[in-house]
Amino acid sequence: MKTRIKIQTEPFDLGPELEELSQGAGALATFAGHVRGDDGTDTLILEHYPGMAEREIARHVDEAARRWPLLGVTVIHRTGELKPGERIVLVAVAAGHRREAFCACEFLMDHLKTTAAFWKQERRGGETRWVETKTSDDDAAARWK
Amino acid sequence: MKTRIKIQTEPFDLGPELEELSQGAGALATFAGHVRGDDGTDTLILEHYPGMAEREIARHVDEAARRWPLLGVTVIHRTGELKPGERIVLVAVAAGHRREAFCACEFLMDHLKTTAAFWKQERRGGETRWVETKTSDDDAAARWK
Amino acid sequence: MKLLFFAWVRQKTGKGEEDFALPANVATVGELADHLRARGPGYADAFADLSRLRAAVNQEHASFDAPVNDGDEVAFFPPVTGG
Amino acid sequence: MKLLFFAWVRQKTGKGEEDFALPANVATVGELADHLRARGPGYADAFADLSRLRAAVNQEHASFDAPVNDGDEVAFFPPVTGG
Repeated sequence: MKTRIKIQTEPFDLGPELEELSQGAGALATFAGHVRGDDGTDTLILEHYPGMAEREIARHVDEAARRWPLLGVTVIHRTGELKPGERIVLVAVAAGHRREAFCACEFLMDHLKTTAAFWKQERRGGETRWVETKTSDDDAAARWK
Repeated sequence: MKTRIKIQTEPFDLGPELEELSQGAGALATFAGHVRGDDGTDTLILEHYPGMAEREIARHVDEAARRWPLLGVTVIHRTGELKPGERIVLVAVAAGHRREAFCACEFLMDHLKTTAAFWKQERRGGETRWVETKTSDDDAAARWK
Repeated sequence: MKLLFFAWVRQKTGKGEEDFALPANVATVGELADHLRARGPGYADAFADLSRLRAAVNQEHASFDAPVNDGDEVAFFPPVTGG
Repeated sequence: MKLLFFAWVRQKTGKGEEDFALPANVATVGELADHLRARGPGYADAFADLSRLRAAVNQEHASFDAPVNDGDEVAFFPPVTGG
């Protein structure tokens, strides 16, 4: 399986990442997350635990590959300062069939939200606060147990 | 909601389609299907019912938008002769949050497989046969009832 | 009315589309299929087993009980296999 | 050992990383947190409520009962909010 995990401050484009991953795969399911500005957030600041964040993601990718037959997984997560509309995260899964590609993609997103070592701050009109864990995210991850 | 439904013989790239759709959306879930060559198929020939195929897809997009709050949907389906590795279909859903984007994307794929007016032929070593409906596809669509 | 055939129905009947005058005694999709089956060997083959066929009236999936009227667009085809 | 602090734990303690000699009477993550709490006002604030904190030992999520040894990399941080 082709696994590609990147944590980076630079923006990235979907096209090159996805075209390469989809080579030879019947099914490609992807998720891209973007900074929302509808709550007045003007900057999102992401911090991560270098080393541990990558390891956690790699562990979830391994677990997904144990659960479903996968051909390739790409996870890209940005850190640093992001503005509304900017892409934070990409999870892309290549597989033979759509069901396993969708399942693995959702599984990885749910676990990224709850166990990967990232922390978010929101800046809104000069005030900065740490984003707290959402119960809905914990619930989403728990359904895979 | 931005809806874009295209049935075309020309190949298409993921990048431009997805970058545009993801503008202003917190979440983008996508599925791309490609011709598999692992069963010896050397050409896939797709035929559709012009007019009805687009209407069926539009109806499913409307139904998805009734079920989940969506910001945009793009469906592109190729017809004509396709070789292994070529992309047949793209379903991309932009929404505020990941759960609804994933659900709507899977919903649309499951219904595309079972009710949109497309028919596939497989050519393998000079022999051509019509692809038959898969029970697993009917089951996948039935779970949304 | 307009008749349309897709996939192997098109191959067996030898045509994809035709203008067709609806006979007076044909009121449903199923009766239309029965009528078409009697038109010749290709049609007999295409319409031999209605359980393998699906139909649409005016571009909407329709059952074999559905009414047909002159002016309708009626299509016959095998179960779809898109995506 | 190496201590790491992230997010508001880092802000409250005023540092992200430090080399630290594990005291002889500290055997678990929880005992280490108790020890750090006594280091001064910033630490007292950061470690005031352990239910708001998570820990990792050698880059693996760890409970407050988990053992710590000199040479370990131990990190304290709030619940993660990635993606």
